[in-house]
Amino acid sequence: MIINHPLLGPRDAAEFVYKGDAALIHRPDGMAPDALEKFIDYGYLRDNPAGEHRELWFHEQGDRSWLVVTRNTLTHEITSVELARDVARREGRSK
Amino acid sequence: MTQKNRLQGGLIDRSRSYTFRFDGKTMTGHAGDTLASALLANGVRLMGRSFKYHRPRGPLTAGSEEPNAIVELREGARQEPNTRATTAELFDGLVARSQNRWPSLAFDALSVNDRLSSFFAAGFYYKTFMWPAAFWEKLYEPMIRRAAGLGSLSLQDDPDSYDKGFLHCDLLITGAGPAGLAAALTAGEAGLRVILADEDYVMGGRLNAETFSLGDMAGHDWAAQTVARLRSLPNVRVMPRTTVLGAFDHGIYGAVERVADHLAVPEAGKPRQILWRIYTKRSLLTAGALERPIAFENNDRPGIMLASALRAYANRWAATPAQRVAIFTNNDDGHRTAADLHAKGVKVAAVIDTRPGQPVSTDYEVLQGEIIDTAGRLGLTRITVRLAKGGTREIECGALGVSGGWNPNVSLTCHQRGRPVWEEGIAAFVPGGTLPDGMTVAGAAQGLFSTHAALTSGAEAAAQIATDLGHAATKPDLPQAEDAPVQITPFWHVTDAKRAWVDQQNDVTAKDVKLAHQENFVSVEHLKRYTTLGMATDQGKTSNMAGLAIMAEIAGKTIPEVGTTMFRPPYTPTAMGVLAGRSRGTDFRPVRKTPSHTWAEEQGAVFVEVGNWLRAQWFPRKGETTWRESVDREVLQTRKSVGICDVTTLGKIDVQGTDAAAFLNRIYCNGFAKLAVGRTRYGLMLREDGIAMDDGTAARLAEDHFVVTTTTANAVSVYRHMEFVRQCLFPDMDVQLISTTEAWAQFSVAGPNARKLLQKVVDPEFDLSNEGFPFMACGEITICGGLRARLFRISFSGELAYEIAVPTRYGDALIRRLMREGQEFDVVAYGTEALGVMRIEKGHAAGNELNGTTTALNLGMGRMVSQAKDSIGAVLSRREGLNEPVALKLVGFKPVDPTHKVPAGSHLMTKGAPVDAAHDQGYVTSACYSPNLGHHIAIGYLKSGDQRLGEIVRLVSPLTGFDHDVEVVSAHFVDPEGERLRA
Amino acid sequence: MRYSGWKVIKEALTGHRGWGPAWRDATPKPAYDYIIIGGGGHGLATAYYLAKQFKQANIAVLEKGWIGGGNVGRNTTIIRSNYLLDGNEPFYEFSLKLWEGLEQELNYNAMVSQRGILNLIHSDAQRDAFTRRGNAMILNGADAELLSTKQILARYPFLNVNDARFPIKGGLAQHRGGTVRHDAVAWGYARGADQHGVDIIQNCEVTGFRIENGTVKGVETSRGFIGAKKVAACVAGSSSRLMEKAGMRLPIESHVLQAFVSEGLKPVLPGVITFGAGHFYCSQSDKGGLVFGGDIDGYNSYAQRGNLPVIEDVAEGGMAIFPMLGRARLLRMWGGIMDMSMDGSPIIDRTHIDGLYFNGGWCYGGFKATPASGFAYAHLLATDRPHDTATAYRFDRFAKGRMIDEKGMGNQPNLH
Amino acid sequence: MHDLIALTPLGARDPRRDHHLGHSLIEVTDVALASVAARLGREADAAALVATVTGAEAPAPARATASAFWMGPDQWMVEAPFATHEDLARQITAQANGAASVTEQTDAWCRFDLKGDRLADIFERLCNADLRRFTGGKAVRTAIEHLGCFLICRSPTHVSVIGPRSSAGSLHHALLTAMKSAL
Repeated sequence: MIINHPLLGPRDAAEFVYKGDAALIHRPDGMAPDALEKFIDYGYLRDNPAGEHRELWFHEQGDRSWLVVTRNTLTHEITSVELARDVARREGRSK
Repeated sequence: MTQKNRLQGGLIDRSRSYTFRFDGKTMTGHAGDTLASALLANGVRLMGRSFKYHRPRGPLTAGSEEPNAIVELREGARQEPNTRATTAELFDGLVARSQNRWPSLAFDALSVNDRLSSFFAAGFYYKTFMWPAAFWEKLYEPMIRRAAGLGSLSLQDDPDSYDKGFLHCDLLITGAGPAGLAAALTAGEAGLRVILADEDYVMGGRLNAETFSLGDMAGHDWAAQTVARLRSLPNVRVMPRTTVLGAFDHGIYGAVERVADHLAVPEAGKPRQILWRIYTKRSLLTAGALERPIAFENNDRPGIMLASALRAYANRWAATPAQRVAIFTNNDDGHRTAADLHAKGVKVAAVIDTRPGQPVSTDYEVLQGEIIDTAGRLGLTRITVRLAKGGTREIECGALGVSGGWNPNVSLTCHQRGRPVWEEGIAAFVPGGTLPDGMTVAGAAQGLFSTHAALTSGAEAAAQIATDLGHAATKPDLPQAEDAPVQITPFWHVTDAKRAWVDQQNDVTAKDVKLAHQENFVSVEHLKRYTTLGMATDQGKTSNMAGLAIMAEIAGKTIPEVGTTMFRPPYTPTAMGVLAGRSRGTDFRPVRKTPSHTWAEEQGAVFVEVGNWLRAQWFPRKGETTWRESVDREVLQTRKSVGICDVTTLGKIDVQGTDAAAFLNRIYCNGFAKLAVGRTRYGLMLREDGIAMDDGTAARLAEDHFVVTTTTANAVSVYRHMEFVRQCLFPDMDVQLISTTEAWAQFSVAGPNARKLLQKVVDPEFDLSNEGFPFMACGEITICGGLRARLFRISFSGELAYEIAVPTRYGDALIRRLMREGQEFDVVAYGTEALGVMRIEKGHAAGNELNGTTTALNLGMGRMVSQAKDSIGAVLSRREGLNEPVALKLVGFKPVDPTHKVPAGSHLMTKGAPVDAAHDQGYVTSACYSPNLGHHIAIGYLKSGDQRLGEIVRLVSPLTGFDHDVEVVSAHFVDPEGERLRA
Repeated sequence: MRYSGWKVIKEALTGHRGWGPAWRDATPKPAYDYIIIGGGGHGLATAYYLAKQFKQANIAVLEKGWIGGGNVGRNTTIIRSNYLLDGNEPFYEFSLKLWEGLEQELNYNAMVSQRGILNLIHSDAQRDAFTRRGNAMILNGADAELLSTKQILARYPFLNVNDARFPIKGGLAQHRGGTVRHDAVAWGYARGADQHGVDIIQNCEVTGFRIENGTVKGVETSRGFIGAKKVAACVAGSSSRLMEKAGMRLPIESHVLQAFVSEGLKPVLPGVITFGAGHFYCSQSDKGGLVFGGDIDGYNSYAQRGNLPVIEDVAEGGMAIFPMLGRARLLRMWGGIMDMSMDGSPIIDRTHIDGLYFNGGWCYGGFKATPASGFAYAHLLATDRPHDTATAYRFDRFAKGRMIDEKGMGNQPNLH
Repeated sequence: MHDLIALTPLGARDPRRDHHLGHSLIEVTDVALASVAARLGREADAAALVATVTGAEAPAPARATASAFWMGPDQWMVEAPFATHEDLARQITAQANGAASVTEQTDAWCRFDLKGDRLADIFERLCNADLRRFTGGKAVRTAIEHLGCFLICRSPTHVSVIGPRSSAGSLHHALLTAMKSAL
């Protein structure tokens, strides 16, 4: 596969390491009262769609960026690639 | 042996004669021959035996779709089983043997299977070999295994080397027939970066096998001229002998270039083959079409082949299987073969056409009818024709060309699960469904069978692609070419044949297809799996269609209703060697060497693989006969005086930024916010699921600067994890990470004299006293008169110990210096074994304990998991299953009988309780002989171990026949109070 | 129809006219007591044991395509019970015992071949881990033997000991492990189930569940609604897609695992062998093809195909231990979709919906589990209690922190 | 000044030099390296810092200047003569005033320079970088025989391969093998 890196252009997916569903960005608050319940869902349940899937790839043999890749799991077609850091910020993560 | 069936003309180079051997017989052929064409020219039709019935077989085709003529090529370590004689390029001295026969090709003992064939019908083995039960494995299966299989491997290491490479282009064209050449010309002149690949060693495809002309020149001349033109274009890469084996995601294609298969041996330093990964924006499939046979009684005798093959052997290779031939066809193409052979002076006994009203030729007889039987045990001698007008006729002939129509070569279009669709007009499947990204198909591969259509469709497709990619394309002026329409009446098999072969290599007959239907194996996939139709080395290129058609006929459905033909990568079988490339032997994976490697080698160190690292395991000295002697000495001397160990392999991650401390607070389950500058702290990292991931130390060199260490094994994964936390979870933390593992050579200097030794190399302005540089202190220093270095007072061995780091290039010099300066203390270098012994004596967890299923609680560090902050893994570590009252706890073990070992991997059982899984109490993770205690010791996990100190438990290892009592003790065997490391 | 030596001979002499269908193509009835979704190995085995062992009736197996078309028809045919953890080992050993009696049980020769499986050891730490595992196997009543390099070379003389990057330091063998003719397993169970009255319905895709106040009433299919008292999902590879129709999210990701077969060769590999320092395992089929595989591609996928990097990685592993494989040719490659679970272990359990049951999450261990999975699932369906060997395969083990993590890789499916 | 003798990544006193058919493969050890990573919110200052110390604008993604190349988002590797900049990281930190995290990288890497007219023929057997399209100033990180390496295209006839120092031997072997195979 080829991942069109937002900064580097098309790169062979072999340079990347896959992690999984981009929902992993949304780590629950560990200090919240319902933290355990939230973390069980976060840690173990996946949508695992047959179709469009937002997922995390790490450019380990490249620039060490984590990317959010939107890829169709039936055709492997990739429709969008973003820096995970930008996505995380946009979706409300900070520090 | 003379080339008695060599004809005039052809594209072979008669000025170069090659001698070769087949089954011990020496013969001669010419440059340009394949093994098959040379054998035919020499009068050899019998080239192999079929898989199941060991039927005598000759070539069915003249290409890579060949099911029958497969041989063992070359000798010794280069022996190559299952090689198609029809594609094996002849070279001087070539040696080949027929395979899957004994004792000889002409007389094969196992051809008895053929006479017993009625017992071996499709799927027979599922119904038998079951009585008595034990006999299957003892008798039947070994028998079957011996009989099965085709060629044999030499069992010697492959002496040749293979390369892998990467190519980039705008357009990959697969197949250099008329369509491919016209396309390459168009795209090349439009300025596209073009790769033109063809599996053949001469480009031109069918043009080299036909007699008709393009414009005013012979087809093969036009091909040669066009190839020459293409080679002159800098933006076109012409790749003959290159098979595109697979279409993968996003325009990545795999291709194998056979660099040296036409040579006796590859040139020195050069590969035999190259696996190319081709990255292309677009691709054009112009792989042509494959003729298909007709199934009839005994249609598999040597001498019976596809009409197009018969024609190709005559026109391109000037060879014929016999001087008297016949043709069996259901379409016009068969007549073209007859005409060409006649023109070559081969006697055409008759053309049998299944269709009515065929023109009578003046040169040979044309009959309407069907072939209902053939004769000739090792080669065709006679055919029997059932005439349409009634009656039968026997015709003497040594070869028969069969033409059942053409199948577009759609293989590559199926590699991403694209399903071909039926086209009635040519009675064949054409590319359909989802084609691989950016693939276009042209020419015969698309079902456009005339040369004219091939040329124009190729050029048009290329022009369109060029335009799509923003290049101005002008169609090249293409020569005039034949444009005959396809005239075909589908005819798949002669009915009521007893044994009509559909899949010749796997011996699947029309009857087997019927039987499959009768037993409800109707779906195409069931048919293939039950009868093995299309599962042979040709992937059914010449057999799938007929099987499908016969099934449709029986099921009373149309062909597309029954299913379609699918193909998987690779297009043709591909050598394992080329898929592995250079990654074999010692080059399988890169080697990582420590800074002291050269020095350690000089000391005669024994090395061990730790991941990709090579680490010194121990340093044998003269007179030491066992590894234990060396390791014991290294341990005792370190604890007695001082020892040095290269610990560079531990991961080092530079963590900087104003939020560095806050970041580490997230990463580690224990607190780091309050760690003072100049101090180091042990840290335990959890995975988000609450299981221990890794441990190490973090040294605070400045308010905003830490150096984190990881275990050797987890250096990469921990860095990846930290980047995930930084970029994805806390993107607004001001923290920057970079690995410095290899930038610093790091040595552990351990033992009572460690300080004294270091004081001899550390520059005097740095105070190493216990007060000035206490346990867990860290700092940047200089040594040996100004070399920048880092010093950490941390201890894995439990001794007064330091880790000193210098720029890697000075690592070698530093260890030499330390060893020299240490002579007065009898300093020793110690390896990973002694390191292991000392850490077990101290009860420190390492890889064996951090096995991915253990928690902080198991490690006895439960209280380290801070409840006051939100660190990775803290929450899920609180689940009930990870906090059982009777949890495994890390404890130590010592043998009740001091002479016994305490082997790792053994399981713990309560005394008096049964020894079985239900009563399993835990297991030993790490064990060693402790020279300090004079007996073996171990650490491991025991249920509620921390409350069972002093208990005698039973340690069993039925696997290795071990069963002895051990005492549960604290894991801290040596200096439990830790006075030494604070000294 | 019973297969016997006499029958085989009689048919051979009479043109095979007497062979009947291996199973009937049934048309769906309006309702069943049990509907098993998925005509793969596990589904057919479940139906077989449910009818034969647990004497249940009125059972249908619904298959969206053709039976045996999933992973039972696209795997590397290996059976073994060399597991470490108590949650797994008894189950897989139970499965191996069922394999051992399969031919006689089914009167169908699935060619169970206990040629032995060998895991190569390349480091001391690996030996410690394999020793612990071997002991766990024996303590669970399975067989295991620790072999020296010398013993291994006696059986595999062409292993690379000259210039190996990771020298072989021994191996853990299970002699009762081996291979089975995979397609025949599906056909054998289908035939057996059919003979016990099970309706096998092909080309019948489940498009939805009918659930009324927390209880399942039946399934909507491409061939209309079919009522059922109990509905058993058994579609590993597509589990998430199916259960999503019941509103469930699973601790599962779908990944593609590629497998490969070489051209037919005269016998070279006596048993199954696994490379301990790379991704490669291999055996040789009775037909002569070398059947081998390695790691999963590693990204979520429902496409039954993979990519080049894994193919190359597997070939590298093969050449690393068997440099004599260089001139053997890879004939065909294919991909299967794995239910990769969050701890690498399967799930056989009830769901929160009454009457709806689930079997999945087999990762790439599904084939060897076929008999036990069918048996245990049938037990759960018939008695509503988990089978003794499958008590750990529950949904709630993740919430409770009782993962069954053989590899210790944690909650990341593609690492298991 | 200290008296410790340095070894090259290949483990010798002096750099390794290989020549084959008009192409050279030279081990380079006289260049100091330091990574400069921008502090949060100080990206522009960090780029300016790189510009100051290298005398050229901080390189864009996948680009290199005479003495710096891009490593990752807001992160650069600065190159300088080892003789005068053995302590490069400290020197840059001194000028950074909190705009960047600077880390010594000199000995984390080994470097091999290949020179000749047919470099593309060699590199197409090593990695997926499309060298035929490279002009001077291109810098990519990719894998060569399982090793993560930087490829710095100084000019079409001069490429530096910067790889992990501990695997210098394996990397050198791969490069030399490819030279002999491709040329």
